[in-house]
Amino acid sequence: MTRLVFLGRLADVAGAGEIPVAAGPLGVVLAGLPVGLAAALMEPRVRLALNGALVGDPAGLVLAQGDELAFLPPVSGG
Amino acid sequence: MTRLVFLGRLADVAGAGEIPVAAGPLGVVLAGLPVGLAAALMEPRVRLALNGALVGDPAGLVLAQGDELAFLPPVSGG
Amino acid sequence: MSKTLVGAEMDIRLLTAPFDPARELAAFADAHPASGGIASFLGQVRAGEGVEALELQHYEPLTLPAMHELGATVGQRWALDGLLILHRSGVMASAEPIVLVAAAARHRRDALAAVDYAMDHLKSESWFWKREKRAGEWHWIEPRGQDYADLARWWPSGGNPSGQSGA
Amino acid sequence: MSKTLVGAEMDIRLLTAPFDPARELAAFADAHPASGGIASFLGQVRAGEGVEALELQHYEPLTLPAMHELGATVGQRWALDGLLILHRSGVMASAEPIVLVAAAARHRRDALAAVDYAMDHLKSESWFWKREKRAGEWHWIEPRGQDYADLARWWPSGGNPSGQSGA
Repeated sequence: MTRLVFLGRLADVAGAGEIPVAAGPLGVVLAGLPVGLAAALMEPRVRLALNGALVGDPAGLVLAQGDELAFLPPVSGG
Repeated sequence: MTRLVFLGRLADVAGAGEIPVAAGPLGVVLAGLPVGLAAALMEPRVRLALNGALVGDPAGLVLAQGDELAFLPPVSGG
Repeated sequence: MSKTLVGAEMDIRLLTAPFDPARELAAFADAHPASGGIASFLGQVRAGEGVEALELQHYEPLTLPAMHELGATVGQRWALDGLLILHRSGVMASAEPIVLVAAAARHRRDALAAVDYAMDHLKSESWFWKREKRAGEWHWIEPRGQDYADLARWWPSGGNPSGQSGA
Repeated sequence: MSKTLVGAEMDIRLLTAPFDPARELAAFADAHPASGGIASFLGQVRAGEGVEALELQHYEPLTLPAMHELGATVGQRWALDGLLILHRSGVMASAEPIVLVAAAARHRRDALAAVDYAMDHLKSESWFWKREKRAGEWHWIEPRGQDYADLARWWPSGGNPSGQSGA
Protein backbone atom coordinates (compact mmCIF):
# COMPACT_ATOMS: atom_id res chain seq x y z
CA MET A 1 0.00 0.00 0.00
CA THR A 2 1.01 3.56 -0.68
CA ARG A 3 -0.79 6.81 0.05
CA LEU A 4 -1.72 9.71 -2.18
CA VAL A 5 -2.11 12.98 -0.23
CA PHE A 6 -4.07 15.91 -1.66
CA LEU A 7 -3.55 19.48 -0.55
CA GLY A 8 -5.78 22.51 -0.99
CA ARG A 9 -8.46 22.33 -3.65
CA LEU A 10 -7.18 18.91 -4.81
CA ALA A 11 -8.65 17.41 -1.62
CA ASP A 12 -12.05 18.75 -2.70
CA VAL A 13 -11.65 17.18 -6.14
CA ALA A 14 -10.59 13.86 -4.58
CA GLY A 15 -13.31 14.02 -1.93
CA ALA A 16 -10.68 13.15 0.70
CA GLY A 17 -7.38 14.43 2.06
CA GLU A 18 -5.70 11.16 1.17
CA ILE A 19 -6.46 7.82 -0.43
CA PRO A 20 -4.65 4.47 -0.33
CA VAL A 21 -3.58 2.99 -3.67
CA ALA A 22 -1.57 -0.03 -4.75
CA ALA A 23 2.17 0.47 -5.25
CA GLY A 24 3.44 0.71 -8.83
CA PRO A 25 4.39 3.14 -11.58
CA LEU A 26 2.77 6.59 -11.19
CA GLY A 27 1.21 6.36 -14.65
CA VAL A 28 -0.56 3.14 -13.69
CA VAL A 29 -1.67 4.61 -10.34
CA LEU A 30 -3.14 7.70 -12.03
CA ALA A 31 -4.89 5.60 -14.67
CA GLY A 32 -6.76 3.84 -11.86
CA LEU A 33 -8.20 7.09 -10.49
CA PRO A 34 -11.42 8.83 -11.55
CA VAL A 35 -10.59 10.70 -14.77
CA GLY A 36 -11.48 14.17 -13.33
CA LEU A 37 -9.16 13.64 -10.38
CA ALA A 38 -6.32 12.30 -12.54
CA ALA A 39 -6.63 15.35 -14.81
CA ALA A 40 -6.51 17.74 -11.83
CA LEU A 41 -3.42 15.97 -10.44
CA MET A 42 -1.61 16.15 -13.76
CA GLU A 43 -1.97 19.91 -14.19
CA PRO A 44 1.46 21.43 -14.85
CA ARG A 45 1.28 23.79 -11.84
CA VAL A 46 0.77 20.87 -9.44
CA ARG A 47 4.03 19.91 -7.67
CA LEU A 48 4.74 16.47 -6.22
CA ALA A 49 6.50 15.49 -3.01
CA LEU A 50 7.55 11.90 -2.38
CA ASN A 51 7.98 11.16 1.32
CA GLY A 52 8.40 14.87 2.05
CA ALA A 53 10.92 15.60 -0.72
CA LEU A 54 9.94 17.56 -3.82
CA VAL A 55 10.01 15.53 -7.01
CA GLY A 56 11.89 17.25 -9.84
CA ASP A 57 10.62 15.09 -12.68
CA PRO A 58 7.63 12.83 -12.01
CA ALA A 59 8.05 10.91 -15.29
CA GLY A 60 9.06 7.34 -14.54
CA LEU A 61 8.23 7.65 -10.82
CA VAL A 62 7.42 4.26 -9.25
CA LEU A 63 5.64 4.13 -5.91
CA ALA A 64 6.96 1.54 -3.44
CA GLN A 65 5.24 0.04 -0.42
CA GLY A 66 4.78 2.64 2.36
CA ASP A 67 5.49 5.62 0.13
CA GLU A 68 3.55 8.87 0.59
CA LEU A 69 3.07 10.93 -2.55
CA ALA A 70 1.68 14.42 -2.01
CA PHE A 71 0.06 16.54 -4.73
CA LEU A 72 0.64 20.25 -4.11
CA PRO A 73 -1.37 22.83 -6.05
CA PRO A 74 0.00 26.40 -6.23
CA VAL A 75 0.21 27.77 -2.70
CA SER A 76 -1.87 30.73 -1.64
CA GLY A 77 0.84 31.78 0.81
CA GLY A 78 0.73 32.70 4.47
CA MET B 1 12.39 90.91 30.07
CA THR B 2 12.88 88.23 27.49
CA ARG B 3 14.21 84.67 27.86
CA LEU B 4 16.98 82.83 26.06
CA VAL B 5 16.46 79.04 26.08
CA PHE B 6 19.36 76.67 25.48
CA LEU B 7 18.90 73.11 24.24
CA GLY B 8 21.29 70.17 24.32
CA ARG B 9 24.97 70.94 24.82
CA LEU B 10 24.28 74.70 24.70
CA ALA B 11 22.69 74.45 28.16
CA ASP B 12 26.00 73.05 29.42
CA VAL B 13 27.90 75.95 27.86
CA ALA B 14 25.44 78.44 29.37
CA GLY B 15 25.41 76.67 32.72
CA ALA B 16 21.58 76.87 32.69
CA GLY B 17 18.62 75.79 30.54
CA GLU B 18 17.52 79.41 30.18
CA ILE B 19 18.56 82.90 31.22
CA PRO B 20 16.62 86.17 31.38
CA VAL B 21 18.01 89.08 29.34
CA ALA B 22 16.88 92.62 28.56
CA ALA B 23 14.84 93.09 25.39
CA GLY B 24 16.60 94.61 22.40
CA PRO B 25 18.38 93.75 19.15
CA LEU B 26 19.85 90.22 19.09
CA GLY B 27 23.33 91.56 18.39
CA VAL B 28 23.21 93.68 21.54
CA VAL B 29 21.83 90.77 23.59
CA LEU B 30 24.63 88.44 22.40
CA ALA B 31 27.29 91.08 23.06
CA GLY B 32 26.20 91.13 26.71
CA LEU B 33 26.78 87.38 27.14
CA PRO B 34 30.04 85.66 28.13
CA VAL B 35 32.13 85.47 24.97
CA GLY B 36 32.36 81.64 24.97
CA LEU B 37 28.60 81.33 25.17
CA ALA B 38 27.99 83.96 22.50
CA ALA B 39 30.41 82.14 20.17
CA ALA B 40 28.63 78.80 20.75
CA LEU B 41 25.23 80.39 20.07
CA MET B 42 26.43 81.97 16.83
CA GLU B 43 27.71 78.72 15.27
CA PRO B 44 26.17 78.31 11.82
CA ARG B 45 24.57 74.93 12.66
CA VAL B 46 22.63 76.41 15.59
CA ARG B 47 19.01 77.18 14.63
CA LEU B 48 16.85 79.76 16.38
CA ALA B 49 13.18 79.63 17.31
CA LEU B 50 11.33 82.76 18.41
CA ASN B 51 8.26 81.97 20.49
CA GLY B 52 8.15 78.44 19.05
CA ALA B 53 8.57 79.41 15.38
CA LEU B 54 11.84 78.79 13.54
CA VAL B 55 13.68 81.92 12.52
CA GLY B 56 14.78 81.94 8.90
CA ASP B 57 17.28 84.79 9.10
CA PRO B 58 18.35 85.96 12.55
CA ALA B 59 20.08 89.10 11.20
CA GLY B 60 18.19 92.16 12.41
CA LEU B 61 16.12 90.19 14.95
CA VAL B 62 14.89 92.38 17.81
CA LEU B 63 13.65 90.76 21.02
CA ALA B 64 10.52 92.29 22.52
CA GLN B 65 9.22 92.07 26.07
CA GLY B 66 8.01 88.52 26.88
CA ASP B 67 9.70 86.89 23.90
CA GLU B 68 11.28 83.44 24.20
CA LEU B 69 14.26 82.83 21.93
CA ALA B 70 15.48 79.21 21.79
CA PHE B 71 18.92 78.17 20.54
CA LEU B 72 18.78 74.73 18.93
CA PRO B 73 22.02 72.86 18.21
CA PRO B 74 21.93 70.02 15.64
CA VAL B 75 19.50 67.37 16.88
CA SER B 76 20.71 63.89 17.71
CA GLY B 77 17.34 62.47 16.69
CA GLY B 78 14.96 60.10 18.42
CA MET C 1 8.55 25.25 20.19
CA SER C 2 11.44 24.71 17.88
CA LYS C 3 14.79 26.49 18.12
CA THR C 4 17.69 26.63 15.70
CA LEU C 5 20.83 28.66 16.14
CA VAL C 6 22.45 30.32 13.13
CA GLY C 7 24.06 33.42 14.61
CA ALA C 8 20.75 35.03 15.43
CA GLU C 9 18.60 33.23 17.97
CA MET C 10 15.72 31.67 16.05
CA ASP C 11 12.24 30.97 17.35
CA ILE C 12 10.20 29.45 14.52
CA ARG C 13 6.89 27.80 15.20
CA LEU C 14 3.95 26.45 13.23
CA LEU C 15 0.93 26.78 15.50
CA THR C 16 -2.41 25.02 15.28
CA ALA C 17 -4.07 27.05 18.05
CA PRO C 18 -4.54 30.81 18.60
CA PHE C 19 -1.60 32.80 19.99
CA ASP C 20 -1.26 36.14 21.74
CA PRO C 21 0.99 38.42 19.65
CA ALA C 22 1.42 41.02 22.41
CA ARG C 23 2.67 38.39 24.84
CA GLU C 24 4.98 36.88 22.22
CA LEU C 25 6.43 40.28 21.32
CA ALA C 26 6.93 41.22 24.96
CA ALA C 27 8.82 37.97 25.57
CA PHE C 28 10.87 38.54 22.43
CA ALA C 29 11.81 42.10 23.49
CA ASP C 30 12.68 40.86 27.00
CA ALA C 31 14.96 38.25 25.44
CA HIS C 32 16.89 40.91 23.49
CA PRO C 33 17.70 43.81 25.85
CA ALA C 34 20.94 44.55 23.99
CA SER C 35 19.21 45.07 20.64
CA GLY C 36 18.61 48.67 19.73
CA GLY C 37 15.45 47.86 17.84
CA ILE C 38 12.73 45.32 17.25
CA ALA C 39 10.72 45.40 14.06
CA SER C 40 7.61 43.31 13.70
CA PHE C 41 4.73 42.50 11.43
CA LEU C 42 1.45 41.02 12.56
CA GLY C 43 -0.94 39.66 9.97
CA GLN C 44 -4.49 39.08 11.08
CA VAL C 45 -7.75 37.88 9.54
CA ARG C 46 -9.47 41.00 8.25
CA ALA C 47 -12.74 41.62 10.05
CA GLY C 48 -15.69 42.54 7.85
CA GLU C 49 -15.71 42.04 4.07
CA GLY C 50 -17.98 39.03 4.50
CA VAL C 51 -15.25 36.57 5.47
CA GLU C 52 -16.64 34.34 8.20
CA ALA C 53 -13.53 32.25 8.68
CA LEU C 54 -10.16 31.57 7.14
CA GLU C 55 -8.42 28.21 6.94
CA LEU C 56 -4.76 27.63 6.28
CA GLN C 57 -3.77 24.10 5.45
CA HIS C 58 -0.14 23.01 5.81
CA TYR C 59 1.71 19.87 4.75
CA GLU C 60 3.76 18.72 7.70
CA PRO C 61 6.83 17.36 5.84
CA LEU C 62 7.30 20.59 3.89
CA THR C 63 5.82 23.56 5.73
CA LEU C 64 7.87 23.73 8.91
CA PRO C 65 11.21 22.75 7.30
CA ALA C 66 10.67 25.52 4.74
CA MET C 67 9.98 28.02 7.55
CA HIS C 68 13.28 27.01 9.14
CA GLU C 69 15.09 27.43 5.83
CA LEU C 70 13.58 30.88 5.44
CA GLY C 71 14.70 31.75 8.98
CA ALA C 72 18.24 30.60 8.21
CA THR C 73 18.33 32.67 5.02
CA VAL C 74 17.10 35.78 6.83
CA GLY C 75 19.59 35.20 9.66
CA GLN C 76 22.46 35.00 7.19
CA ARG C 77 21.34 37.98 5.13
CA TRP C 78 21.02 40.52 7.96
CA ALA C 79 22.88 41.11 11.21
CA LEU C 80 20.21 40.07 13.69
CA ASP C 81 20.25 39.22 17.36
CA GLY C 82 17.02 37.28 17.12
CA LEU C 83 14.28 36.27 14.73
CA LEU C 84 10.75 35.16 15.57
CA ILE C 85 8.45 33.56 13.00
CA LEU C 86 5.07 32.33 14.22
CA HIS C 87 2.53 31.06 11.73
CA ARG C 88 -0.91 29.65 12.31
CA SER C 89 -2.52 26.81 10.45
CA GLY C 90 -6.08 25.58 10.83
CA VAL C 91 -9.32 27.53 11.00
CA MET C 92 -9.16 31.14 12.19
CA ALA C 93 -11.93 33.58 13.04
CA SER C 94 -12.23 37.25 12.15
CA ALA C 95 -9.41 39.46 13.56
CA GLU C 96 -7.48 36.41 14.76
CA PRO C 97 -3.67 36.57 14.34
CA ILE C 98 -2.28 34.57 11.39
CA VAL C 99 1.39 35.40 11.34
CA LEU C 100 3.86 37.27 13.51
CA VAL C 101 7.40 38.01 12.37
CA ALA C 102 9.78 39.96 14.58
CA ALA C 103 13.47 40.74 14.23
CA ALA C 104 15.78 42.13 16.91
CA ALA C 105 18.90 43.88 15.70
CA ARG C 106 21.51 46.37 16.72
CA HIS C 107 20.60 48.51 13.72
CA ARG C 108 17.11 49.55 12.73
CA ARG C 109 17.47 48.94 9.00
CA ASP C 110 18.51 45.31 9.50
CA ALA C 111 15.48 44.60 11.68
CA LEU C 112 13.02 46.27 9.31
CA ALA C 113 14.47 44.70 6.16
CA ALA C 114 14.54 41.24 7.74
CA VAL C 115 10.84 41.45 8.63
CA ASP C 116 9.99 42.79 5.19
CA TYR C 117 11.90 39.99 3.43
CA ALA C 118 10.51 37.26 5.69
CA MET C 119 6.94 38.45 5.14
CA ASP C 120 7.32 38.64 1.36
CA HIS C 121 8.63 35.08 1.29
CA LEU C 122 6.09 33.73 3.75
CA LYS C 123 3.23 35.27 1.80
CA SER C 124 4.24 34.08 -1.63
CA GLU C 125 6.39 31.01 -1.24
CA SER C 126 5.44 29.14 1.89
CA TRP C 127 3.59 25.87 1.85
CA PHE C 128 0.16 27.01 2.94
CA TRP C 129 -3.12 26.57 1.16
CA LYS C 130 -5.75 29.10 2.11
CA ARG C 131 -9.50 29.11 1.88
CA GLU C 132 -12.14 31.56 3.04
CA LYS C 133 -15.65 30.92 4.21
CA ARG C 134 -18.19 33.34 2.75
CA ALA C 135 -21.94 32.94 3.20
CA GLY C 136 -21.34 29.48 4.62
CA GLU C 137 -19.25 28.28 1.67
CA TRP C 138 -15.52 27.65 1.54
CA HIS C 139 -13.48 29.06 -1.39
CA TRP C 140 -9.82 28.32 -2.10
CA ILE C 141 -7.59 31.38 -2.58
CA GLU C 142 -5.22 31.49 -5.52
CA PRO C 143 -1.89 33.36 -5.22
CA ARG C 144 -2.10 37.12 -5.79
CA GLY C 145 0.05 38.71 -8.48
CA GLN C 146 1.10 41.33 -5.91
CA ASP C 147 2.79 38.64 -3.85
CA TYR C 148 5.10 37.81 -6.74
CA ALA C 149 5.77 41.50 -7.38
CA ASP C 150 6.73 41.92 -3.71
CA LEU C 151 9.05 38.95 -3.98
CA ALA C 152 10.73 40.26 -7.11
CA ARG C 153 12.07 43.20 -5.11
CA TRP C 154 14.61 40.85 -3.52
CA TRP C 155 16.01 39.32 -6.70
CA PRO C 156 19.48 40.52 -7.59
CA SER C 157 19.17 42.67 -10.70
CA GLY C 158 19.85 40.58 -13.77
CA GLY C 159 19.21 37.46 -11.68
CA ASN C 160 17.24 34.56 -12.96
CA PRO C 161 14.24 34.15 -10.66
CA SER C 162 13.34 30.53 -10.12
CA GLY C 163 9.76 29.39 -9.82
CA GLN C 164 8.05 28.74 -6.53
CA SER C 165 10.47 26.86 -4.33
CA GLY C 166 8.59 26.56 -1.08
CA ALA C 167 11.07 28.43 1.09
CA MET D 1 -2.91 61.61 24.71
CA SER D 2 -3.35 63.60 21.56
CA LYS D 3 -5.46 62.55 18.57
CA THR D 4 -5.67 64.00 15.09
CA LEU D 5 -7.73 62.65 12.22
CA VAL D 6 -6.30 62.75 8.70
CA GLY D 7 -7.82 59.68 7.06
CA ALA D 8 -5.86 57.30 9.23
CA GLU D 9 -6.59 57.40 12.94
CA MET D 10 -3.58 59.04 14.59
CA ASP D 11 -2.31 58.43 18.10
CA ILE D 12 0.78 60.58 18.61
CA ARG D 13 2.21 61.10 22.05
CA LEU D 14 5.35 62.56 23.63
CA LEU D 15 5.81 60.73 26.92
CA THR D 16 7.84 61.74 29.93
CA ALA D 17 7.39 58.45 31.81
CA PRO D 18 8.04 54.80 30.86
CA PHE D 19 5.45 53.02 28.70
CA ASP D 20 4.61 49.38 28.02
CA PRO D 21 5.05 48.67 24.29
CA ALA D 22 3.27 45.29 24.43
CA ARG D 23 0.18 46.85 25.99
CA GLU D 24 0.23 49.74 23.51
CA LEU D 25 0.55 47.37 20.55
CA ALA D 26 -2.21 45.09 21.82
CA ALA D 27 -4.54 48.09 22.18
CA PHE D 28 -3.55 49.31 18.71
CA ALA D 29 -4.25 45.90 17.15
CA ASP D 30 -7.59 45.68 18.98
CA ALA D 31 -8.51 49.11 17.60
CA HIS D 32 -7.91 47.93 14.01
CA PRO D 33 -9.57 44.53 13.51
CA ALA D 34 -10.27 45.29 9.85
CA SER D 35 -6.61 45.90 9.02
CA GLY D 36 -4.83 42.98 7.41
CA GLY D 37 -1.54 43.87 8.97
CA ILE D 38 0.21 45.86 11.64
CA ALA D 39 3.86 46.74 11.28
CA SER D 40 5.80 48.14 14.18
CA PHE D 41 9.20 49.24 15.31
CA LEU D 42 10.30 49.46 18.92
CA GLY D 43 13.51 51.28 19.76
CA GLN D 44 14.97 50.65 23.16
CA VAL D 45 18.03 51.73 25.13
CA ARG D 46 20.74 49.18 24.34
CA ALA D 47 21.76 47.24 27.41
CA GLY D 48 25.49 46.78 27.90
CA GLU D 49 28.11 48.84 26.04
CA GLY D 50 28.74 50.88 29.19
CA VAL D 51 25.73 53.16 28.80
CA GLU D 52 24.26 53.71 32.26
CA ALA D 53 21.43 55.98 31.18
CA LEU D 54 20.15 57.88 28.18
CA GLU D 55 18.46 61.27 28.25
CA LEU D 56 16.37 62.77 25.50
CA GLN D 57 15.62 66.45 25.82
CA HIS D 58 12.73 67.97 23.87
CA TYR D 59 11.63 71.55 23.27
CA GLU D 60 7.92 71.74 23.94
CA PRO D 61 6.93 74.34 21.27
CA LEU D 62 8.63 72.37 18.49
CA THR D 63 8.89 68.66 19.33
CA LEU D 64 5.26 67.56 19.57
CA PRO D 65 3.99 69.76 16.70
CA ALA D 66 6.71 68.27 14.49
CA MET D 67 5.65 64.74 15.49
CA HIS D 68 2.09 65.61 14.46
CA GLU D 69 3.34 66.99 11.13
CA LEU D 70 5.28 63.80 10.54
CA GLY D 71 2.18 61.75 11.35
CA ALA D 72 0.12 63.78 8.88
CA THR D 73 2.75 63.30 6.16
CA VAL D 74 2.87 59.54 6.74
CA GLY D 75 -0.92 59.34 6.78
CA GLN D 76 -1.11 61.13 3.44
CA ARG D 77 1.69 59.14 1.83
CA TRP D 78 0.36 55.63 2.55
CA ALA D 79 -3.09 54.09 2.79
CA LEU D 80 -3.27 53.46 6.52
CA ASP D 81 -6.10 52.66 8.90
CA GLY D 82 -4.13 53.86 11.89
CA LEU D 83 -0.78 55.24 12.94
CA LEU D 84 0.78 55.18 16.41
CA ILE D 85 3.86 57.24 17.29
CA LEU D 86 5.01 57.17 20.91
CA HIS D 87 8.26 58.84 21.88
CA ARG D 88 9.87 59.20 25.26
CA SER D 89 11.73 62.16 26.55
CA GLY D 90 13.60 62.42 29.84
CA VAL D 91 16.03 59.99 31.43
CA MET D 92 15.79 56.31 30.46
CA ALA D 93 17.50 53.26 31.89
CA SER D 94 19.05 50.33 30.06
CA ALA D 95 16.58 48.31 27.89
CA GLU D 96 13.83 50.89 28.48
CA PRO D 97 11.61 51.66 25.44
CA ILE D 98 12.40 54.94 23.66
CA VAL D 99 10.14 54.94 20.64
CA LEU D 100 7.28 52.84 19.30
CA VAL D 101 5.87 53.35 15.83
CA ALA D 102 3.06 51.15 14.52
CA ALA D 103 0.99 51.32 11.36
CA ALA D 104 -2.20 49.41 10.62
CA ALA D 105 -3.10 48.97 6.97
CA ARG D 106 -5.09 46.86 4.63
CA HIS D 107 -1.92 46.04 2.70
CA ARG D 108 1.32 44.86 4.21
CA ARG D 109 3.64 47.05 2.13
CA ASP D 110 1.87 50.25 3.20
CA ALA D 111 2.21 49.37 6.89
CA LEU D 112 5.88 48.43 6.62
CA ALA D 113 6.87 51.41 4.48
CA ALA D 114 5.01 53.83 6.77
CA VAL D 115 6.90 52.55 9.83
CA ASP D 116 10.20 52.66 7.94
CA TYR D 117 9.63 56.26 6.79
CA ALA D 118 8.42 57.45 10.19
CA MET D 119 11.44 55.93 11.93
CA ASP D 120 13.92 57.43 9.47
CA HIS D 121 12.42 60.87 9.99
CA LEU D 122 12.09 60.54 13.76
CA LYS D 123 15.71 59.44 14.06
CA SER D 124 17.26 62.12 11.94
CA GLU D 125 14.94 65.11 11.91
CA SER D 126 12.97 65.28 15.11
CA TRP D 127 13.61 67.82 17.80
CA PHE D 128 15.35 65.69 20.38
CA TRP D 129 18.74 66.19 21.94
CA LYS D 130 20.30 63.04 23.27
CA ARG D 131 22.99 62.39 25.83
CA GLU D 132 24.41 59.23 27.33
CA LYS D 133 25.80 58.63 30.77
CA ARG D 134 29.01 56.61 30.75
CA ALA D 135 31.12 56.06 33.85
CA GLY D 136 29.03 58.65 35.67
CA GLU D 137 29.51 61.35 33.02
CA TRP D 138 26.99 62.68 30.54
CA HIS D 139 27.99 63.05 26.87
CA TRP D 140 25.91 64.72 24.16
CA ILE D 141 25.34 62.64 21.02
CA GLU D 142 25.88 64.24 17.62
CA PRO D 143 23.79 63.12 14.63
CA ARG D 144 25.08 59.96 12.88
CA GLY D 145 25.87 60.10 9.18
CA GLN D 146 23.82 56.91 8.75
CA ASP D 147 20.67 58.74 9.83
CA TYR D 148 21.04 61.16 6.93
CA ALA D 149 21.78 58.31 4.52
CA ASP D 150 18.58 56.57 5.69
CA LEU D 151 16.64 59.76 5.16
CA ALA D 152 18.02 60.27 1.66
CA ARG D 153 16.26 57.09 0.55
CA TRP D 154 12.97 58.99 0.61
CA TRP D 155 14.00 61.99 -1.49
CA PRO D 156 12.54 62.01 -4.97
CA SER D 157 15.40 61.38 -7.37
CA GLY D 158 16.73 64.67 -8.67
CA GLY D 159 15.06 66.45 -5.76
CA ASN D 160 16.78 69.16 -3.81
CA PRO D 161 17.01 67.95 -0.20
CA SER D 162 16.55 70.75 2.29
CA GLY D 163 18.51 70.92 5.49
CA GLN D 164 17.16 69.68 8.78
CA SER D 165 13.59 70.88 9.07
CA GLY D 166 12.46 69.43 12.33
CA ALA D 167 9.64 67.33 10.95
